[in-house]
Amino acid sequence: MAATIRIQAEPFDVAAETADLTRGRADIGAVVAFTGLCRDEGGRLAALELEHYPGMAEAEIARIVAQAQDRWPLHGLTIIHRFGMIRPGEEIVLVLAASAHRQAAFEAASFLMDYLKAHAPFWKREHLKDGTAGAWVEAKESDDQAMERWGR
Amino acid sequence: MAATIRIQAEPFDVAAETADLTRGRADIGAVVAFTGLCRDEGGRLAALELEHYPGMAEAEIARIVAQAQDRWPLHGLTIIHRFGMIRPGEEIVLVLAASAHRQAAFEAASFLMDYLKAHAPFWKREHLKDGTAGAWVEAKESDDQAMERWGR
Amino acid sequence: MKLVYFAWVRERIGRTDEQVDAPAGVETVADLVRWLKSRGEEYAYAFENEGVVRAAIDHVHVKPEARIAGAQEIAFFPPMTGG
Amino acid sequence: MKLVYFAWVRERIGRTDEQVDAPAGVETVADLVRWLKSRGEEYAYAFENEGVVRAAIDHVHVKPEARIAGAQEIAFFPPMTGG
Repeated sequence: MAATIRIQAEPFDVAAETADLTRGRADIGAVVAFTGLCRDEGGRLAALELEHYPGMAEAEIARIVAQAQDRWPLHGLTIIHRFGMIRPGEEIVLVLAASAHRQAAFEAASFLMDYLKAHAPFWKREHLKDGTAGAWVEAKESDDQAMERWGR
Repeated sequence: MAATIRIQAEPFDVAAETADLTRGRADIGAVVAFTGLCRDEGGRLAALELEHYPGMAEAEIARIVAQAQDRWPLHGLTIIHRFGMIRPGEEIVLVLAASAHRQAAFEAASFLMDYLKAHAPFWKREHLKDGTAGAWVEAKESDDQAMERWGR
Repeated sequence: MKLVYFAWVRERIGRTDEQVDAPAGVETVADLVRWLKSRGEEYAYAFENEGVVRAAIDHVHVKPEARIAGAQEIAFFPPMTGG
Repeated sequence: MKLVYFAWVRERIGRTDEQVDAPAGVETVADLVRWLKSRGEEYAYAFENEGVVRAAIDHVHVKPEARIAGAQEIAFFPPMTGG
């Protein structure tokens, strides 16, 4: 199965990534695309700054991708995670899952996002509209719980 | 909440539809895009022909959308369903769900697809590579079960 | 009232729609199906398996026991296979 | 071995990485944290709340009881908030 993993500062193009994943194939019946976007938190935020652990980020996402491939009959996966300064309305993360049927694509994309949130070595810091660097975003217990529902 | 529902013969542009849904907003943290594609069923199929019940298709999808709005805190929904002759690799259906958080967007998109499959008045007929019109696609019991897991 | 047919129900009956006046005593969708089956082989064929064909009254899914009084358009079709 | 720090762990310690030779008896990640806390206020601050800071050995998440023998790079960081 084709799997693309990229950690980059640049924006990504969902349509181009989807075309790359499905090009020349007639066995894909379902593509689920999850895009995570930067919110302005009610106008408070100027940007989110994303720090990551180079090397481990790629390795950890590859391990998560391998788990998804074990669990669902997938025809392709693409994961792109950005780092650096990201403004409200901009994309942070993309997960694309392609399968013959919708359930595998939905479940794999949802699983990958839950694992990325709780396991991939990225950290967000808020930059506020008043020009100050705000706090590091705290991990949510709900994100650990979301991951635990996948068991094992 | 903005909801777009279209029944059309023409292909759709996922990127343009996503841009329409998110433009000028900074409160959307998650967009889930489901694209359903025509498979060639191991090379057997030349096309799927989709028949629909004009008037009822729009009305039924509007009722399903209203249910999704009741259940999840959504910032926007787009549903486009094509009819007519659709070749392998082409898109059949698009569901876009936008929310502040990923779980609502994933669940709403999955719910909408399950309901579309089991409730929206569309019927597929196979056209085979040998030039003959094949059988009407039979409804799958698994699709009814998929819908029933949403309760009420 | 107007009856409309889709997919293989349409093909078996051999028409897309028709105007009918159901006789007295035809009060529910199930009554209407029973009456249609008495009208000819094509209808008997379309409705041969009890409970397979679905119905909608004025664009809303209904059960066989739904009453048809006041209906403008009643549709018959196989289980849906869209999406 | 090389130690690397991220996010507020990095900020509290005041450096991104360093080369250390842990004394004899420092065998697990928990031992290493205990030894680091003894080295100065900045480390004591970074690791002040038991069990909050996560660790990875050579790019793999590990628990406090993981043994550090043979490790090339040990990372300390807050709970992840990507995605």
